[in-house]
Amino acid sequence: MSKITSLSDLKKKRDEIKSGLEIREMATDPENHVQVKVAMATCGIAAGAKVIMDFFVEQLDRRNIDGVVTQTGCMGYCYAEPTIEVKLPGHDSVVFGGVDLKKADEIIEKYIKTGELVDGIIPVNYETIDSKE
Amino acid sequence: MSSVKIELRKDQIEKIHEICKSFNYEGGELINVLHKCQHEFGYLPAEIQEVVAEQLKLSVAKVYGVVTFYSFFSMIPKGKFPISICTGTACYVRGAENVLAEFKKQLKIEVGETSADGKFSLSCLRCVGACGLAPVVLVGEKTFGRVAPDGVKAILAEFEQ
Amino acid sequence: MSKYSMHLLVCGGTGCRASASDAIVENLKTELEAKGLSDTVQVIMTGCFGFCEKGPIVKVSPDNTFYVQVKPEDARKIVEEHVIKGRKVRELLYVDPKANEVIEDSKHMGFYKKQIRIALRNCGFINPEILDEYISRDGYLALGKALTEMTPEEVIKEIKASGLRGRGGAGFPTGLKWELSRQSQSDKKYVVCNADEGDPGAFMDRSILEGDPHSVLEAMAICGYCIGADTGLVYIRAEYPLAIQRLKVAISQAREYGLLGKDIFGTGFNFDIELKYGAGAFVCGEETALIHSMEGHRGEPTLKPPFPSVSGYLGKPTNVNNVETFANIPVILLKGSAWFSSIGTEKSKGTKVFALAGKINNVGLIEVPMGTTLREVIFEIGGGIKNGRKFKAVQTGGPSGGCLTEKHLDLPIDYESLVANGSMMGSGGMIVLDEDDCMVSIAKYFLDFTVEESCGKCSPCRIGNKRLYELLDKICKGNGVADDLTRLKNLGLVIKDTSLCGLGQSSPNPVLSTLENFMVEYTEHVHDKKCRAGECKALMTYSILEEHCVGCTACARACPVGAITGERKQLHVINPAICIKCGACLEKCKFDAVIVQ
Amino acid sequence: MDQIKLTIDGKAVEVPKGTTIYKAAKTLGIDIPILCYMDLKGLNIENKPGGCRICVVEVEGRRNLASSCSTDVSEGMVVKTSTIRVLNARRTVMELILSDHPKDCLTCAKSGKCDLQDMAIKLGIRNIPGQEFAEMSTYRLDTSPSIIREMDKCIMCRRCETMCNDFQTVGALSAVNRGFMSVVAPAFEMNLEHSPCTYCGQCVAVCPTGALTEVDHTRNVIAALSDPTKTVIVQTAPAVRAALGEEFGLEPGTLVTGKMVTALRTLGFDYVFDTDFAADLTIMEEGSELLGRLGKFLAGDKDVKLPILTSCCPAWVNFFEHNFPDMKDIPSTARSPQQMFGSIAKTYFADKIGVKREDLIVVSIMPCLAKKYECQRDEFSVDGNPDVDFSISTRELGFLIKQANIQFNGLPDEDFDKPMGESTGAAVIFGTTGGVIEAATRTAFELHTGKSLSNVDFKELRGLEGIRHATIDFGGFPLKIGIAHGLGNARKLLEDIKAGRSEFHAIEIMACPGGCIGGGGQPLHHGDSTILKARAKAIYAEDTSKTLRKSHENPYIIKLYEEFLGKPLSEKAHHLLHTHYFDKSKNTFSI
Repeated sequence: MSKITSLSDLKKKRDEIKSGLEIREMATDPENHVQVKVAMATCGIAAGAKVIMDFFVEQLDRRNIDGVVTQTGCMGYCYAEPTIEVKLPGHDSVVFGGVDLKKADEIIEKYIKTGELVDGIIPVNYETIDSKE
Repeated sequence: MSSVKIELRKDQIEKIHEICKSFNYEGGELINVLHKCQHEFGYLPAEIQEVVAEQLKLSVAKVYGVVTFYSFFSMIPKGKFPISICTGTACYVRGAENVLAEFKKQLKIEVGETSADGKFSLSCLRCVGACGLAPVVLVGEKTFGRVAPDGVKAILAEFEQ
Repeated sequence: MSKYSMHLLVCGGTGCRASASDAIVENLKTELEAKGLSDTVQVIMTGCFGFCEKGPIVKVSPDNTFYVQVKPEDARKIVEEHVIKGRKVRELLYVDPKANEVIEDSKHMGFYKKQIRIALRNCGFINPEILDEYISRDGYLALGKALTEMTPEEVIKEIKASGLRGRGGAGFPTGLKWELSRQSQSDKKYVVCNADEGDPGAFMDRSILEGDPHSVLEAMAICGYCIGADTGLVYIRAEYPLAIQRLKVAISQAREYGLLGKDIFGTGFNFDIELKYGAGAFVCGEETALIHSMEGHRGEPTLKPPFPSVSGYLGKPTNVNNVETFANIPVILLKGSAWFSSIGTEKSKGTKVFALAGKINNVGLIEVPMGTTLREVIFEIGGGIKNGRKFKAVQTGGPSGGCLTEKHLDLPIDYESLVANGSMMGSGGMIVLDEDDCMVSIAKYFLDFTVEESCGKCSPCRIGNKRLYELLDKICKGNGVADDLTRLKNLGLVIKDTSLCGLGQSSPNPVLSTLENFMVEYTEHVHDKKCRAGECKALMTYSILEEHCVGCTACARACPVGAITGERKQLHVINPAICIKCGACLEKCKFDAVIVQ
Repeated sequence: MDQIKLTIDGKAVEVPKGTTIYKAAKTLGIDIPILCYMDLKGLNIENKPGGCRICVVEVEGRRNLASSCSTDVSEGMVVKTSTIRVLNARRTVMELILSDHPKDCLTCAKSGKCDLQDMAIKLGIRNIPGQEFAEMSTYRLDTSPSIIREMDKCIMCRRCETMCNDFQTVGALSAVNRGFMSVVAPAFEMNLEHSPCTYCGQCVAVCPTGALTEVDHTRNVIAALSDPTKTVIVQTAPAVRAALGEEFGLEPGTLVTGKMVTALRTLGFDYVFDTDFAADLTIMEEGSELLGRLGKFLAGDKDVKLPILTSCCPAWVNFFEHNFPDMKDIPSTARSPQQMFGSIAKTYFADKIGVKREDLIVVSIMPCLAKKYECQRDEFSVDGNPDVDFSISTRELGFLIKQANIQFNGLPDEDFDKPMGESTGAAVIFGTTGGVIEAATRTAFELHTGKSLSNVDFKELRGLEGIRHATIDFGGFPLKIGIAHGLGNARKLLEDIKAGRSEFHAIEIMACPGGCIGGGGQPLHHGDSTILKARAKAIYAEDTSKTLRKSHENPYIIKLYEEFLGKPLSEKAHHLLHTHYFDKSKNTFSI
């Protein structure tokens, strides 16, 4: 990793990462490139998020789905842990709550593979700072 | 305080010396040193506190004063499976007290004690931050959520073998 | 890819479910089936929309139509009109109460402006262990801007103008604190992040550290630049292993990138951060106690002044802010103080993160603009009370706070309004209580906490809180007398008035606020020996209903003290003089004949 | 210095910046009640935890009441010290403190001298509401050779902790536990005996309640006096005569030597002797030791141990045995005056009067609690019979005299018995800091130079400064002397010696503030350091009034050497008057 030694360095780095992320998003097979984020804060882990994350990593690979599984912090839906966010290319991301292994399998099979929604969606109910202008 | 005297082995004393050294023998690092020692030995018996005091050039009374001030430090060895019941407000209003009472009843020990066979010890903690799962019980690293008193037996059974 | 072109999202939150969302789903499916649309339109049960007041909710995707107060019989209309003809069912649309306007696209609903994520902006978005993801969301840009384009005075001016106040408790203006720390002359200064979240039932700070550690590190560096410090210390609870691990990762990554360390952004500014561990003492949330703890002492507070900004860690000027306060800083510098101060109320700017818990459907971490009402938080975002029970009170501010009741529901939440009503912001714990919660017992619970957490240094807190607890215990056990209520109040007021630090000065709040708002429950306990919530066992009487008792003798055999008499197949009777109210008979009776009053 | 103007109870006052409200009010004659606060002026000891909250006052514009002992004044401040709000708060807080305090005042060792009792009277407390439901914190009673800790009576004023840690740097005590169960205790709440406690008794001297008191030996003394088979003799330490009067309402600094002798005789002691006699003997031995080491040093002996440290303070001896065992060959080997007295009494004097050792009971009256421990040390007994049987404090003597219904203030003055009641002015000043080394200087100078001193007052060695030093011209040789009182100050000098930074040839160390006049067994000073100064003045006055002011001129000492000991540092002297020290650094819980 190279050091960031000036503000313009940082901005350059930011822009690189951003475009890099976009490249990742528009991967070789954009139709099937899926992003799964698992909320891995203490509450999520306590509710079993680690198992779910491992499951997605393994199963996306096994089921030949071009996807990236990452961890993230608390999404705020403690009542519905474990929580995951799935972003299909060209779609708004969708949050699923109370994800157990059965639900995870259903999410892969139905939502990720066919775009068919499954029960357990958590409607997003907040604004981000970017939307608040 | 515990009345059982233990004899520290030479390598154990050396380990404490090593920990103190890693903090440059600074008295101000006492709490960090105690954390490391408790992590290493599981608890902080008088003998460990004396070595720490000597190494950091603090009075033993002061070290003991610090150990007894912070609830995280324990002078009693924990059980093989330490049970912690969250008694944070969210768990309290969802019935943590009854769950705690059931654990006491099943294990026949009070909070802060270890069962005779050394298997379980019981403690309370304030909020693990899994309020969505309230009431929450931790056994070792494992978290149990939405625990009801009648579920206590099953939890213990899981660790009984 | 999807075979469905349209989705009907039916709220399956507890509140909506209670008002028949199951039937709505059923009817929608039947209607679609009948029209042969079940292959193109999917009906989905979702989690709570957080708009339970107007439930049940049906949302149509992709056009974002939001139907409220939908009845099962409305299913046909929705399918026939909206799904088939593409015309919205106007009478089911949400009408904005202020503008009296029908809202067609839910994106324009005020409801979605109820939560704004500033401090939590990256939580749940980025991978906290990858610095690049933070940078991609303008991470460390604020630090860069401060170091290269602004003087420390300008940064402080900006923070002051934003109106940001400390999120850890009393709400001291952050900019002013920085200014005071800057003004102190010293060869060495420290920036301390208070991450010793000790409030039982609050986990905002932990979530931020676990989800977005860099925002705190960045803000600490900015603070260091402003006050002239080159060392930052995070005082974090040892009980937060994950947060500690993520902080460690974040610090080492920031060092690798040169965002911490020497000569940051080539400006000659040096700043690095170390961790100090707490060890389980609530009082260490108090600045002076925290500093003593960091120095390796017992975490006992000392009198202020001198304030830490003059004499703090190792006697050097020290600026202490909590996690959430720091998490706000980078955004303020990037988006400007005017933007920040446009959110919130006159004296309390920006947002506040709350850990919403207790008898509420949507336990969770929320962030709302200052000035949001308790009703909005509890009934909309929080999804209302669990199991359809009745709301009784909400406890804010943890052991230092108080209980607010029905009449406070429309109170806009800010520092001043909470204090004026006998509670406080505290760190942001918000525990919702329902009719099954006994308010005397709740006060007792918090006092039990304070008694355990009092450091013991000053007599009002050390002994006074113990006495408060004993009085409450006495009342809960049915031994209270009228005089005890007067004593509770006087004792509470004196403890507040005379205690050395903030812990003691606020510890009687749970008692005083419940006395104020739930006096009737206290008098019931004292005079009528009754606990309406049924929580105080000693005040319960057990009896057997003649019409239900079959004389099976199960209760009599279960009774450990022989308080139950009765022949086989005859009515059994409980002798209240012997009964110890253990509840064994209640558990054993298969005929619901044992009742508790 | 900046002046601050403020108003207290409607009166304007101007005080220097940094003054507390409590002190500012004092300048107006307003005495705000205090309990935990203690300020020993001139000794640099201030206990200011702001913990008891009795001294709270109303400050305009503040949300809460402020503790006046620890809140500095600010410009334009408006303070009210006795509004209804303040009085109610003060009273309620006092009731709280008392609700966790035993009510056995009638039989408490501190009854009548208790700050807490005084405050209860002052605030007119008549009952404790809710006492019947109030749990009290209880702790195990700890009895050591010198000190009793009855911590049920502790009010967490932390004065003892301040003395033990900040002033004495002994570190035997610390606040332990948290909240309601917090208390000041040794490590692991063990007994003091298993701690590095030196028994200096400074914790006892400042304790505002009956939590810390001396072990009462007056019953043993009464039993001995009433046993017809025993000959009971008593020795009184120099500092006792300058303070005992306070127990009977006399002004601090009133010398009561003669009345004390009469009272002791009235109590039934067969011989009333003076520890001062043994102090003169100490000077002979210790002075000779100094000259011996100095001689070797001047002869170029590199291995000679210098500086020599005085060894008459038993708390100091305990201190270096615990903390500096590697330096235990530096202090003088001379026993303390108390022990020299006992040793001579049970040999030389017992022979003289033809009483068997077992039938002679030696009682000492000491300003000190460590003396109780010292006389119980194994090395100071012969076949299990101690050289000094019982050591009682000045306070205990006060109790004895009151118990015997002796009207102390009206007593005539009488003289000590001979031979062990004769002493010089040099011995008297043992009672105050700097006195031992001044006495030693008087004798050593004359023995070393062979010249007679025209002026025996070495004023440069006197005062209350914690660490003092002076250079005395010893016939061309500049003798460098150091003095420390308070073990924290002693520690500094010892660290210097250890690091090879010390230039001194001789150092006097006393454990207590002001020396023995401020001992742990003296009448309570209740935080007023002017009392210590008055006692010191009285000591120097007695010295001046004596005809003989150099130890080596004491005729009975000369006689003792002629008849019994031979000469200083003789084999017999070594056997009876010298001791050796132990490594007690490991004398704790386990290691």
